[in-house]
Amino acid sequence: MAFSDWITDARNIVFLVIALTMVGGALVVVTTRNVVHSALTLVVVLGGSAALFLMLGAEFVAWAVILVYVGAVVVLFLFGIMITRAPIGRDSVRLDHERRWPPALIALSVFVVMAWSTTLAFGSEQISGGVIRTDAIGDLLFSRYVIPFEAVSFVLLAALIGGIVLARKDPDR
Amino acid sequence: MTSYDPIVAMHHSESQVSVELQTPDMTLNLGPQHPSTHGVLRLIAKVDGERVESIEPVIGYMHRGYEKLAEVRTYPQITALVNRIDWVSGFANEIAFVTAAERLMGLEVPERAQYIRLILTEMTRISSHLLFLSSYPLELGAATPLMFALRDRERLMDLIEGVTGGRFHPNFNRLGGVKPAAGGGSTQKTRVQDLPAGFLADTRVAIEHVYEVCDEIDGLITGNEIFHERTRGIGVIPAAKALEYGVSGPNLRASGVRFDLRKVEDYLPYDRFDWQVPAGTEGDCLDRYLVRLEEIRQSAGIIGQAIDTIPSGPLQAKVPRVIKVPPGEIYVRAENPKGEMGYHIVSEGGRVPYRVKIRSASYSNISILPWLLKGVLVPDIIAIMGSLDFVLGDVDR
Amino acid sequence: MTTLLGLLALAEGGEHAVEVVTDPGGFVGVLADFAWLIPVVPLLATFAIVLVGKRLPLKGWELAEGAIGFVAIYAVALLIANWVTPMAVEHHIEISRIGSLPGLGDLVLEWGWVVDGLSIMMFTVVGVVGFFVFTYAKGYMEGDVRFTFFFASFSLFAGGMLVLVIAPNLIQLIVGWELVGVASYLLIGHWWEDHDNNAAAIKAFITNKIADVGLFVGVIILGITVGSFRITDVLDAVARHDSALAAVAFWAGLGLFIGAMGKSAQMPFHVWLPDAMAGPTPVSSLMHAATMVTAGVYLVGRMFPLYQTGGMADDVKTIIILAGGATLLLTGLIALVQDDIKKVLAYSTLSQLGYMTAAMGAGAYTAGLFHLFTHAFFKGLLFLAAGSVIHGVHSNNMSDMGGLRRFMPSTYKTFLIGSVALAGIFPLSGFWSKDEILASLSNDASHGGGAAATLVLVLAILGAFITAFYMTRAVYLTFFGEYRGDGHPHESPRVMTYPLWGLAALAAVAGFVNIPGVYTPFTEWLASRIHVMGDHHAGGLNWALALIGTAVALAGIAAGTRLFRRDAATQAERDRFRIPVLYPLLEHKYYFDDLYLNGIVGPIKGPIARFVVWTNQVVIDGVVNAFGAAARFASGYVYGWVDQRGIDLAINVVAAGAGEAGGVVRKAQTGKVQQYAGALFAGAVLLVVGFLIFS
Amino acid sequence: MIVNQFLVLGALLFSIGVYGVLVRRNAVLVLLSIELMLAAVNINLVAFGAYVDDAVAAGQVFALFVITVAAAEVGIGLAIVVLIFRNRSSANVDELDLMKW
Amino acid sequence: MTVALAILDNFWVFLVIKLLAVVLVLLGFSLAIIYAELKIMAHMQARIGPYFAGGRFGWAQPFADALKFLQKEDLVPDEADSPVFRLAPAVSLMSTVAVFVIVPFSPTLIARDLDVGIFYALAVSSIGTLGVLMAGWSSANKYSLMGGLRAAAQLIAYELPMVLAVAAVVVQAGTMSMVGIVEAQGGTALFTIPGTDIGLPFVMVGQIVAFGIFMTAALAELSRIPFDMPIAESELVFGYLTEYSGIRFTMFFLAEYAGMFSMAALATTLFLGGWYLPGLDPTIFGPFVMMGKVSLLVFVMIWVRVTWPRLREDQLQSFAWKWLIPVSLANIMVTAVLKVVL
Repeated sequence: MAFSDWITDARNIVFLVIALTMVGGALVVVTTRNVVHSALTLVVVLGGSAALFLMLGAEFVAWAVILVYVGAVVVLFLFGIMITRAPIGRDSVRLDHERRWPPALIALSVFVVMAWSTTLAFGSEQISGGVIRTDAIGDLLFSRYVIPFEAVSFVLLAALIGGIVLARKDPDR
Repeated sequence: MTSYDPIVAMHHSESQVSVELQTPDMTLNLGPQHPSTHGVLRLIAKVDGERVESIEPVIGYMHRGYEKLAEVRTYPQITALVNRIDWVSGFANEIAFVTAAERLMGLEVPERAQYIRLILTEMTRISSHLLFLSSYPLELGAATPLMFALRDRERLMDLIEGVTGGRFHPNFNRLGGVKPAAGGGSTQKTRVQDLPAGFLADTRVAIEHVYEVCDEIDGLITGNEIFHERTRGIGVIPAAKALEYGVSGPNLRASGVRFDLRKVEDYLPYDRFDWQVPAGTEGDCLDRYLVRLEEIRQSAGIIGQAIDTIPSGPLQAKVPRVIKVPPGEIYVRAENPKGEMGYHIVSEGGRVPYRVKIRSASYSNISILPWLLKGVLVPDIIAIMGSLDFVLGDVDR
Repeated sequence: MTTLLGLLALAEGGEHAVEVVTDPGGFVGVLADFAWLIPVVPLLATFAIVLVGKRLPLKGWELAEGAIGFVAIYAVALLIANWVTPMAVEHHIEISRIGSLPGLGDLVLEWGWVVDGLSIMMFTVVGVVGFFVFTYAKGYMEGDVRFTFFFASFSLFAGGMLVLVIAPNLIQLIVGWELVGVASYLLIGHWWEDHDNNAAAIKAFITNKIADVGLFVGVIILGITVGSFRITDVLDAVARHDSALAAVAFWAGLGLFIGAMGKSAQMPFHVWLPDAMAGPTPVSSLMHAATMVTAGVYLVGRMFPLYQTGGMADDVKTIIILAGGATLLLTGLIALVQDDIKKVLAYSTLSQLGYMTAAMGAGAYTAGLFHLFTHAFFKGLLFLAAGSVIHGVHSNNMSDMGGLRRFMPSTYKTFLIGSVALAGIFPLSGFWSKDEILASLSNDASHGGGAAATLVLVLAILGAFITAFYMTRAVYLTFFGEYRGDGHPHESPRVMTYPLWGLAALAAVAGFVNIPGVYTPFTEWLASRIHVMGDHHAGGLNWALALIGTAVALAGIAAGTRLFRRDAATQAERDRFRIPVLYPLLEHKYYFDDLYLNGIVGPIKGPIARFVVWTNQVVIDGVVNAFGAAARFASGYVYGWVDQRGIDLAINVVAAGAGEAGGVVRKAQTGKVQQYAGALFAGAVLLVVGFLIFS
Repeated sequence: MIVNQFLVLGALLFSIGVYGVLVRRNAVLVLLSIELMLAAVNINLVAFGAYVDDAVAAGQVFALFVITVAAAEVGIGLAIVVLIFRNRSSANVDELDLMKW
Repeated sequence: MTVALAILDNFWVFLVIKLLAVVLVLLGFSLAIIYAELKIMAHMQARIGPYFAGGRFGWAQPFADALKFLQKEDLVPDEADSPVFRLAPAVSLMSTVAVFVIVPFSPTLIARDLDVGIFYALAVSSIGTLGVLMAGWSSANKYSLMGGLRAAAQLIAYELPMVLAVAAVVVQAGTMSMVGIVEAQGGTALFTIPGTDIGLPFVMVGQIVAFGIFMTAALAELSRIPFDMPIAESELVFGYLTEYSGIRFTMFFLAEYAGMFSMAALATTLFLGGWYLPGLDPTIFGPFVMMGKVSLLVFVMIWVRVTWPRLREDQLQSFAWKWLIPVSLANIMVTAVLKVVL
């Protein structure tokens, strides 16, 4: 499929805008000198992924990303950062390692390999999918995927307890 | 290294770990400009999260040097100084000072003047406590009692203004009595107009309103579960600790010490009336609040009895035109709304005192803060400071 | 009637299927639809007791009692309803599809409840006996440190047993099976401070587990062959002579029966039950006499169409009948020599379980379950009475008892009723059920059962004699003669004696529900099932065998009386009983435990040890010696030339090289996670690239 | 829309996350980069789900699982970081070399 | 005329009109609530309240306030992290405004009836936390930071019971669509008054517990008394808002009052039967009924503010975790069981 064909689809323009925003945000996340900025930019990336999910008809997942990631995970991050140390402005402490090229090389090769293999495998296959209604997902979660669902909820419970145990101060001390 | 004892080593390592396991402390400056410091008080708090590790009050932002100023003022001039010490209970500040001077001079204050002094003192007490009732809930987040309490405090302020001409700084006491109303002069005439017309009737109405507003605030705040949560068991001062730090007034009585200078000293004829000294049991913020609420009612009762039985007679004892206080030394204390207010006067016989030492209630009351605020949460700082009801003028002088 | 899904349907998406063969309709239909409450209520009670039990005024007992009382009332209501109109209703709720196995359809995880004559009979037994035992346990466990936990476990047992009984599919049955196993483990080891109790709990658990392997194998064979774990589907396949099933049915039937042998403590898996007496007596009464141990018999009954004559696995019946026959006689003999009153009853239980199993093996479905029914009452009663004695005497040993009938009249009378019922004396319940078993065995012997049936019939008659004999002995040693123990025995509180009387009443009259040829509602109860039973049940009362049985029992009583009547309890007198050969054999329980330890564990341990020793002594030492000799010869030569000149140099070079290399390689081990992660990703990339290139 | 555009975007985000994991010293930032990688995974899962378009909606369900597990991971991870910070007053990964030989 | 209609028929134009309507409605309601609060508080506190602005009853006071704020200098502290500081109020306001998209005023008067409406509302309103944290951190002020941290902790703690309370409603209604939820309270056989076809709102049939939890959590989400610890002026001066002035402060201010409206509207939709009132035709009277119910809830919020002191942060946390969450979980369980059994 030629690029000119591809770009004429309005959805693909929207996709391109979102994707560029996300990539830019992701680069900021891994390069910025400020921890809080990094966490806040992650919100942009996650918001972009939610928008993509909306494009793909996965409404429930999109809002779940907003609710869980933006509403809870990133807030938790910021909370953690601010409790430990909340530098305002440029951080005087070095946040990166000295040598950046080996990681960059590895990351680049990971990208090349993955993009290569997906292109090999899928070429220009069209997405056919329509909207999957939320109640269908609910039914699936409680029938076909009930055991993984329970397992995940158990993991979450364990994480909850673990987090409490780790982070609380021992009152005896 | 003599020998290796694993248990000792374990304890040792644990103690080291416990030292390490702390988030970094943050220094939080409360004040000097802060909504809840009642003036310019600065608290340097070291906090770990929201918990106070240590606290250090810094005072003196309002120091005006009254003790030094008093050394170059005549006695009548000094009364104008001292009623600015605790500015929400100006009249009461004057009482102990004039009583001290009168005692040095050997003056006998006429009964009617004593009654007027007593009525105005109690009104001042009520107005001071009403101010507490308005500001304390406000500091805990409830804004409405402020409006209610100030509304009825205003009636009392009007009455005080009607008698003395000043709302906050009456400067009404004279050595040997009180100042007669306009044109009265320093005479012994019996028919001089001393109290404004309708004062007694208006006072009755005002007292009724005081009772009402007490009941209103009682219903609004005292029974509130959140208020209890915030105040019960918070800032507990045990009686022994209170005595140790020289805490006085309602704060002392809230800790269960039923000590009231109005019962102990005889500077005004309180013994002629029927009233109780309220006291708390726990010494926490709730008790301090409740004690003040009850004191308002008791004071209103005293005023009611006083206006019923006020005698007629002269307003002032005979005093020389130029007031010179005989040489001597005296300490007189009185029950101010905030606590014990005392003046130590050293006279060398001149028109000015050689030295005046002011013992103010708030200064002693807040000296307990570093002990009291150790380990509480930041919101509790406000709850506890508010419950101590201090005024910075009274602290710094 | 709307579909009543129940709590379990909360796992949405499942289908709810009802199979009604005989629809009772109306209120009874509602009763059957809500029968899922029967196991759920005790299980909920378990949770509630664990959560809040300790804070309740009676420390959780009230919850347990309430739950079991509910079960009892519900079960009796169902029983009466079933009496009036026979019913058989099954509900299945799909919880999850496990996924499909290759070549087979979806295997579905289901939960359900079956309400038919068999399960209702079991509800009644569990509920009614359980109700009395729970009441009794209140008094018996008073003051125990883990009082609340005891009732939580007990409730868990009741729930598990009911889950087992109510199960319409084999998976749920296994869930219940294991729940009662866990409860049994917890309760046998209730006083775990004593190491022996702990060991007994572990022994019971492990013995059962070994037998459970058979159960699992059987269930898996059936489930995979039929493509469904529903018992109905399995039995349907049996009924339509499914050829795939026919090929494996014998092994499946055998596997299930091995599981049953474990739970019902048939020889050779019987060893755990006597040790299980380490648990508190109410536990012994309810679980290890009345209900749990009968689960095996129940399982055989539930799967009976598989075993019945003409069924696919009727070859297993021979094994069943022989196992039952062996158990009933041999364990009965052991009961003769036990001093511990609970052990006497435990071996008696084994023996009676042998009767039931033998009856099942003879194809006499009703007879076996009828004995289960009556046995539950009188053996439950006997254990409770024994517990009452133990409570009064503070000892398990009959040598510390004697003359207790004066101190404990209620206990004495009820124990006597139970003993007579167990011995099978007309007209108490044991008479009817035991006689039916004898009649069925005889029936089977004359209808193709062959020599096995005849042999077991003889064994059963012998067993009847032994039963009467050891019960007489127990009664005399316990209640007659002089008191030999310490302290002052006292009658138990009323909370314990009332259940005794209740059970005694039931033990006396329970037999009348199945008087052959006269009045047989019990047979009709059990007949109301989805699959018709080919019951080899003796039609009428076999007068001859009834007379023989009674005569034998009376003879046993007479013999016991003669031996133990007059101050029988002195040690010397009892020694008369020690038959030179048999006694040690019995005292050591046929050396079964020794056999297991030395015969099974030992042979595995022994050869390994011997092999190791042999290897060490012969092979290694020989090699070593040979090398030694050779080396000594060689070394002289080598030392001079090879070592000094060649090797030392080489070694030094290698060592230095290794040191250098170590220093280099060591730098890779930085301990820094990120470098490892980098290496990980780089490696993954290389792998993928390699894969893409070379494929 | 073609599938591959989502997959390539996912790959790009994933490798940026890999870079972040490898290059960042601060443990919190490492965790953030891991979140980035998980987000990329989610995009792939949902895209596959839309591509396959079957009734089982496995892509979306798995994305939900990933979100949940990510939440759990952040909870634990941050707790550990806070603990490390309390112990060592530093949240730098390269100072944590307790695994070193 | 036809051209105008054609333009209106266009999806995008209609969407823009809808969104504009939402924003205008939002602004109007927020100002109305601000005025209502001024007056109601004043009368409850034995005062008169705004009196002069606008000539009668001080109706123009909110506008006057807004104007005053707008013309004030927009200060950014020197030490502050400027971009974050500037962005924070927008994030905060955006999250509350976005909720309005799914607030239904009548069966047809709704900007967009999403399939997962209430879930969307919860997700979007949770972004507000982020704005608060950004404001608190970027101000470079210890009071602001503490306020921001308190706000974040509090919002997280109350998000859970709120979501759980809503979950119970969703279970009972069987849908997450806002219109669907209202209709579940209106027309189905499950909740009608016997003998009529008049529906009962949820709160009368069992979700009263969830309603209480939701309102409590809403007050906490909005940081209103008794949960206004993040801005507690007697402790933290003005919390995370300390350094804000001018238009940015106005945005936060507006966000709070818009939030009041949106929370009240959500509560009305979820529990009070939305546009339904027995005997009134929803298509005509729906918006008015809805507004009446919303006003009632807003009035209750103001009333609470006038009456109660504020809690302490740790008391709030333990209240949320030890009471509200278990109770709401139990509520879900009871609802689910009843839903299945009935």
